[in-house]
Amino acid sequence: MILWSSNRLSPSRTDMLLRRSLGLLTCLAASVVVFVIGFVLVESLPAFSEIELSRIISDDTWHPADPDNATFGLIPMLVGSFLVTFCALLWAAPLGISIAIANEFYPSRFMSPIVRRTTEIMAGIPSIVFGFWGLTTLVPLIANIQAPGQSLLAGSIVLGMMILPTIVLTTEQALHSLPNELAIAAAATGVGRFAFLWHVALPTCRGGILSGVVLGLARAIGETMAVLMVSGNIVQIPGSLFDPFRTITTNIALEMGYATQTHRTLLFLTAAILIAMVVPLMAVMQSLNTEQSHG
Amino acid sequence: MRKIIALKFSLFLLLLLELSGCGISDSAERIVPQRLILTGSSTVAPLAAEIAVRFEGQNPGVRIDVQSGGSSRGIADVRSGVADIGMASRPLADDEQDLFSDQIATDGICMIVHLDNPLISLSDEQVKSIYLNEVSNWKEFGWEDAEIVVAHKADGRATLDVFVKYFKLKNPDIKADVIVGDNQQGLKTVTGNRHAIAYVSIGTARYEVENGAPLKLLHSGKIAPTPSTVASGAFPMTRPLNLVTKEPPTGLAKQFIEFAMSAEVHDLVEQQSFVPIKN
Amino acid sequence: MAKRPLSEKLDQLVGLLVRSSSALMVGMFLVVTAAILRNGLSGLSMEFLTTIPQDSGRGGGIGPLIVSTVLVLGICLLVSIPLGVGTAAWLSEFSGSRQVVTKSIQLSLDLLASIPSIVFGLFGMVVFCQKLNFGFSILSGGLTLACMVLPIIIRTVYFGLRAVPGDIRQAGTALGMSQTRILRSLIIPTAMPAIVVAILLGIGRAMAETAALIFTSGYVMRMPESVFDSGRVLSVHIYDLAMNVPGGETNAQRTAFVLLTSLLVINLCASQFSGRWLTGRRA
Amino acid sequence: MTCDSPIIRVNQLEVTYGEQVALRDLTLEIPQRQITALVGPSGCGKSTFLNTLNRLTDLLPDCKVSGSIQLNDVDILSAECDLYEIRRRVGMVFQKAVPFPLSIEKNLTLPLSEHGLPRSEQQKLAQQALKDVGLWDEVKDRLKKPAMNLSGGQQQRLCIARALALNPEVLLLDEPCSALDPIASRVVENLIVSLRKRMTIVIVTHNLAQAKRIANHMAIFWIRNGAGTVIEQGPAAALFLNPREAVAQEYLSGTCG
Repeated sequence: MILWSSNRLSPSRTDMLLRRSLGLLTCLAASVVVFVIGFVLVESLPAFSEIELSRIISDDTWHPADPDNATFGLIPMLVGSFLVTFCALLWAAPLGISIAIANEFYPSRFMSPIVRRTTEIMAGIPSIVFGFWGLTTLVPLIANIQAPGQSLLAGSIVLGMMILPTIVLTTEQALHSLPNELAIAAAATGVGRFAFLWHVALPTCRGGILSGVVLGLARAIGETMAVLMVSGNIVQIPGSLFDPFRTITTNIALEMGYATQTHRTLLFLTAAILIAMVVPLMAVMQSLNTEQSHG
Repeated sequence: MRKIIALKFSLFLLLLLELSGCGISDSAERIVPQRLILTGSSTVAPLAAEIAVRFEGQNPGVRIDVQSGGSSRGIADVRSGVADIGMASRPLADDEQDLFSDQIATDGICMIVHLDNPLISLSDEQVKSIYLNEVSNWKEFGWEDAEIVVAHKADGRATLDVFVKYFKLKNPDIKADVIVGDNQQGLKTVTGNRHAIAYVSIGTARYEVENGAPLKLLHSGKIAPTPSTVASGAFPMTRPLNLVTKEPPTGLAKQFIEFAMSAEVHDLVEQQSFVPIKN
Repeated sequence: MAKRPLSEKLDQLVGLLVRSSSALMVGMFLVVTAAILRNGLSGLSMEFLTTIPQDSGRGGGIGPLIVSTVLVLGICLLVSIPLGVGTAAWLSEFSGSRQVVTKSIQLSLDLLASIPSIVFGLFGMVVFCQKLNFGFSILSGGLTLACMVLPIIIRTVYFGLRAVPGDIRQAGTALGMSQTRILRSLIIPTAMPAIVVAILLGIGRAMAETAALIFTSGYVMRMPESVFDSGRVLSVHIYDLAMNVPGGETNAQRTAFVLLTSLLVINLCASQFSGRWLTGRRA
Repeated sequence: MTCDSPIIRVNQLEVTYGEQVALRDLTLEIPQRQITALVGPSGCGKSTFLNTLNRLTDLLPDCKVSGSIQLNDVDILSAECDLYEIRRRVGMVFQKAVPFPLSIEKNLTLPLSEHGLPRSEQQKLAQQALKDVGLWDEVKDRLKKPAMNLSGGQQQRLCIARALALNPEVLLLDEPCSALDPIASRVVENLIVSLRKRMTIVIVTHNLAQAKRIANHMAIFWIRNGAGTVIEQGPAAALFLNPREAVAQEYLSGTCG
């Protein structure tokens, strides 16, 4: 690989200038994240002095703006975020992986191109469209079974559909990267397609498949608008699939318009918690990717 | 090399501070007197928008943008300077007395249900029992066996404040199924769900009913929810619709607020089923 | 050998299972888009695209919203493209052997890419709207989006630049050309497909965004007169019609149709465009 | 050992990549307006040597060069020398043809404009260079077409033309024919011979027959003590007839290397 060495090859002033200005742009771009995270942290710091921080765990409701009896329990929202993500993954991950398997190992001349195209288009559908469909079609359907319709079930169906293409595409990529020789060698020794898939392909691509699932997980946790439209936004720990709930992302979206003082600080703290939840996921994914590229 | 990078970085930080400084000083020039931004109560927003259109018609070159988001947002935006005028569908609270408000109309709050619902009226006790989840099935009101879907407003909404104050409820005690934001979202929830119940602005609800939304406004006991009962004070749950400013209004803001309070817009107020202020 | 029939049966069963998963997904896709397609196709007209919305969006068209969307995208790209291409160029051409610096910059970009959009909304609202006093405006919205799409653009352009063969840098240097000239006349043009793809990906991400825009560019439905005006973009319009406007579904579906079609066209353009660049009309 | 009028004098050259020593103790003289062939087995530093002659080694992050290389009276390796000037005076053509992804004409004019020639001059020089390499008649109707569409031999000649347009004193060729078919290879070879009158040519080749055909002067590279160096140099004909070193003899007769 040929690189410009930094200190020897630049007698020309324009080169110097270009390198400096590009370097400056790079600093600017790299610092955006510092600004965003730093800003969220700085704005959430006063929370430590304004309230006893343990109250976010010990309070069981969220009424931060109540003048007489404010409560700051974030647990219901955290549980809501966790549950809806979990339920979405519960069906979207197996489905996504089997679709990728179908594309790679059980291709059909008629279906496969359609499925591929559909996956690509679905990956590009804005979350608001899923939310809109959920609100106008899915919620009334669920309401027919059990009111109110805005529920954990609706949220996890909508979220699952949103992360499905991500899982399919990543898994397919992982399966596709298997060397062809492996399949030929397996066939030559009389190993059947399913046996190859089960004993060779899936274990070998574990890292890639997992990183697809983690990617979907990160996206699901961060999703806001689609969930906001179908979740009912009640602050409570949902007792069943048909109960409404609120996630930490929708909590920010619902309240950031008017929150002041401690309430506002706490929303920033929520955002900080959200970031703190996503960062380890990213680290996990990176380690999975390195594992994959090495093995 | 790393030192140089650190240097660049700090230079950049300085630059950004500089920029933000410029931004602030620029903004003073940016807010030319010909523009007004109103944010806040979703009850006031449609009325304010209508008044704005007429005001713009009379004052060419003026542009007035109206956005909803709730009374508390209106007040927060006026405080932060993002909005010139805040809209609030409630009186100013104790900790908001530093602001200035002008009432442009009066509105009531009533319960609404789906048009299919045979219910005509609810007493205060009945409303309370529904919102405290003591009664949870429409069967109890002589309708079909279906769970009541209780829609409740989000924190920071004026309608919620007026509602809990009137019924002497504590917000944390209320057991709801859906949290709604704007008035319109409350209406939409009820039109989309036969078994829902919500409380909304009378003006907004009547406007939607006239536009064909399958809704029904419930009487409060024996009193019908109409502008005339609100005007006469017979309807129990009423509240002022206010325009709020940080300082005593001046310039274009003053002009607009005076216009909004004048008799020139009473027809618009009535058209929205609100009650104009007559002196 | 006795196991053979069993394993074949298993294979067939799995095949059936995974293929029906595929069918299930295609079915879901159709269910989600059916209503949008039906109403979108029937109600779409030049008039809908150009007129102003009426009656809270129940009637009329989406003209001003399209203008707002284009303006927000314009601001977003105006900031993110130079910044993104510049950063990618530095990372690819000038970072030299400073592995630590390069790694940490890439880490920071990965981190930025993983931040949920609602956090950007919060950041944009307080920093651009309030602290920098741009108010709820197209400018605030565009800048917020620029922060969001930056990592996508940098990554795509970076891989494009890295894919330019080292031969070209070597040959250019051997001819005594300066780095500036090699970058401008040889590397950037060669990597143009990647830059175009980066722009299109950025547009795709930005157009689909709602959460970061509601509290930054606001939702005034009127025709914006400058970038300091608030402007409602298409996705926010769909949200508002769906959540807050009884009887707004039909127009929400039409708007969604417009949004989906434009995203589809953008993707199509991307492949078309990069195809043409790659086969060489590059003089 | 010395030749009459050397244009390049290499003295005690050492090139290292990180820990690895690529060239050590290399001393060589390259005569003016002659073709010097650098031969020897793969991996003994011929291409590296060529790269040091116009400081392309600068592109490699951890490459260190010491010793001296005099081009007439300029020390190429000194920090003060004008790199852009050196690279204009010492042109280079690589094993694989590297046309820029631009039009044929732009391929030639881009470096010229970089060296500050006016536009009219650029076109004249470009045209002349194309004529010099015999490409003019083949491409004159499609100067605006992408250079990538040319055949392999044409591309290589275009690259030579691109180097010639700058009118260098020395032209370095790194196995210019090895990626070409025999016919194209012969065309390029004839071209190289015809250029001898105008400039000094240094060519790396694995093809001994080719070296025999075209070279006036020759240097044999070999690995000594884990690093590449020149073990023998002199007029080509004499060297072919009567090499001093045993390994050189074996190499030239094809029994080793």
